[in-house]
Amino acid sequence: MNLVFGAAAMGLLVTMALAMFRATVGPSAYDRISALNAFGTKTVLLIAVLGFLSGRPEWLDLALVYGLCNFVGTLAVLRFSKYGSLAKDELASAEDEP
Amino acid sequence: MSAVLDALCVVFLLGGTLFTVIGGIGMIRLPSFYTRCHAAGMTDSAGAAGVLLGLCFVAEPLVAVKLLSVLAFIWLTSVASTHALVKAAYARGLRFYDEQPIDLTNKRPQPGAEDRTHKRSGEEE
Amino acid sequence: MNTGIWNYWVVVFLMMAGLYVVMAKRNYVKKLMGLSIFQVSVIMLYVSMGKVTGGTAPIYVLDGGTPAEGIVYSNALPHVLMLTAIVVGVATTAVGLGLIVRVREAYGSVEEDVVTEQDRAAEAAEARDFAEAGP
Amino acid sequence: MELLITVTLFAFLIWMAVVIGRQRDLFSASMLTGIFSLICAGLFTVMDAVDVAFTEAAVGAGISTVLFLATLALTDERERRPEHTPLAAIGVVALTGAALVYGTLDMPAYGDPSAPVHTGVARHYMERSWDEIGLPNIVTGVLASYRGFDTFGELGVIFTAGIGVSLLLSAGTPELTPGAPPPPPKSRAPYVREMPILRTVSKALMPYILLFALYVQAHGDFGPGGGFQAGVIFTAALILYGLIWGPSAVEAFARRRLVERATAVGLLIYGGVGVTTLTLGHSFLDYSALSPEHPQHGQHWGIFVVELGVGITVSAVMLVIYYVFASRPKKDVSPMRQPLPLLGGACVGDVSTEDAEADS
Repeated sequence: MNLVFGAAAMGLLVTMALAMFRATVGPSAYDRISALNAFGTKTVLLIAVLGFLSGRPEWLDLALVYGLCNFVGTLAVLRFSKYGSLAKDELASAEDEP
Repeated sequence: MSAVLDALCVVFLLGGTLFTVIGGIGMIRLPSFYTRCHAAGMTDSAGAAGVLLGLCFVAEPLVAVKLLSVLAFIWLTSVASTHALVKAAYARGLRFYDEQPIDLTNKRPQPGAEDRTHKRSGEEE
Repeated sequence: MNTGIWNYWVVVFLMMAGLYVVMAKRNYVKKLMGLSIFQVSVIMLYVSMGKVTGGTAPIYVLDGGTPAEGIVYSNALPHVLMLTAIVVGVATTAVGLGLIVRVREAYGSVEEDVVTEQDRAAEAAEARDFAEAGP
Repeated sequence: MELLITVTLFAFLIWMAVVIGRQRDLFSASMLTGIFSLICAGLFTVMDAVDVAFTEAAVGAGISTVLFLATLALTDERERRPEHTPLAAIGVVALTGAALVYGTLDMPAYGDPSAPVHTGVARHYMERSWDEIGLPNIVTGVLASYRGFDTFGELGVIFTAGIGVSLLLSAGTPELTPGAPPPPPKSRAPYVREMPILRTVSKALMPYILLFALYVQAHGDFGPGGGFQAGVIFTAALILYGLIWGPSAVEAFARRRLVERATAVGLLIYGGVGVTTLTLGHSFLDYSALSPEHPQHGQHWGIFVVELGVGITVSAVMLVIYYVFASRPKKDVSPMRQPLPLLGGACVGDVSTEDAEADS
């Protein structure tokens, strides 16, 4: 069984390397964001598999945190790329919408 | 029973891993940002499902619940952020083809292809 | 030749990469990025020293309310030190970034060259004023 | 197998460090820093440091990226091309590196169980922790009890850093009188309207993330987690909210003055436990004093309260840092401003026209 987990981990590592290649070469900023997002997902999966590989799978909380923070990071990047600032306040404009 | 579960685990796990690797290759080889996003995002969901469900078959009940919640989380956030990403790129007028694609195959787009590419978000609507 | 010490070499490489960025790059934000690479290298040094071959994470495997026998755990002490260091690191990085924002507001740039140039010019002007207003 | 994974991840780490060093577009570089810390967190997991991985995941991928991006929003996004090759720096780095490598030659091998680091006080912690403290998570025991004084100092540093950032960036911004309406936004940014999916998903996830933070806070005795991690996760959730609805929406939930006071409250709780044990006739932060008949129970109570203090301070400091960065207006004085710094050559549309369309 460990062999299967190891093979899965290796496959995920290969995918991570591919995503890193995409993040390295770009060319557009959006490509990098997409690579960051994909990389985060792969890390979550890798952590889950690693838990089983080391025989102590009870710490999947870790994987959840990765997913969450990856989401926050991706959103921050997106937000920044669209408006050039984290500070713009949409509350007012959202409220006056019918 | 345990053997059946193990076999299911192997099938799902390796299938999911295969999906992610294919997605990774797609992220490298596909010609434009939107297609690459498709590769990254869609196989992401399938790959994550395969790996995490596969692990569920050999996990204790509590761990399986955690695995499923991780899966639900990924399915919500990854899909949402890919959607937002593509939308943001489209709003910024990112072309459907890069001006200089990463050329691994020596197959450049045909000279006339430039005209068919999407130029601005407003024109097609 | 001891080949088991590759982890230290990786750490040294990372540390030097961080040091190079801090020294050679002129952009303050980039310098801080180099500093965080440097910080990661130190954290890696500690954590990799705490690893024991065949060990598992330092959380007791409980067997009916008591720790199970015969399980090797990795060293918890480096983990404790580095855990706090990471959070302290991000807090101090925030101080650095705050300083950078203020520098940008005062000088209009975050490039070391521009800032130094303006400082020199200001100093020269001050010296000139002092000489003119002198005795 | 684990060794192979470790080595691969280390190789990734080196790759990313080099790429970050070479990347001149700071926006991309900060994204690469996100990947860098994700790799780090993976490495920590393989090297059995689950608690460290927890912290790194929450701090590196979430908070740190947001901070760098916030700074870039207030400064410039591109680094200038250096005028000459920094030969002096290369020389210094090469010399120092060579000296350090020479210094590692008689270090113990990776994973050596008889290395000096595993002797002395560390061995005491590993062997006696169950009898003396009785918590499954050794890291929490060492963090809050054995080295409680240490952690108290670290918390003080975090508190001080929070004050420092607050002082640096609060000055010069117009003071908002309580109750006054927020200043109207300059342009009607269509973000929320345009992205109902994002909005809905984040809204649906928020309560679960906050609940998860509380779980991490309370469950730190038994699994990876504790005050530091929980505080950061809690703030990450609030920052997520702020990214969608703007910082003032978060301030409506957690008032800025309240948060600023909370930074001190956590530290005071921590110190208060220490003073309590002092008045009970034991050493500072010796939790056994809380329950003389059952020293272990005293340890559990003390650790719980102390971790609570840690969580409050860390969370509040991170939130204060986010507030001051996000609410600082950008001063446009840069001569180096570039109209479209983000999208290499691949972008045809111009963001300013997009904004103009949205405004009209």
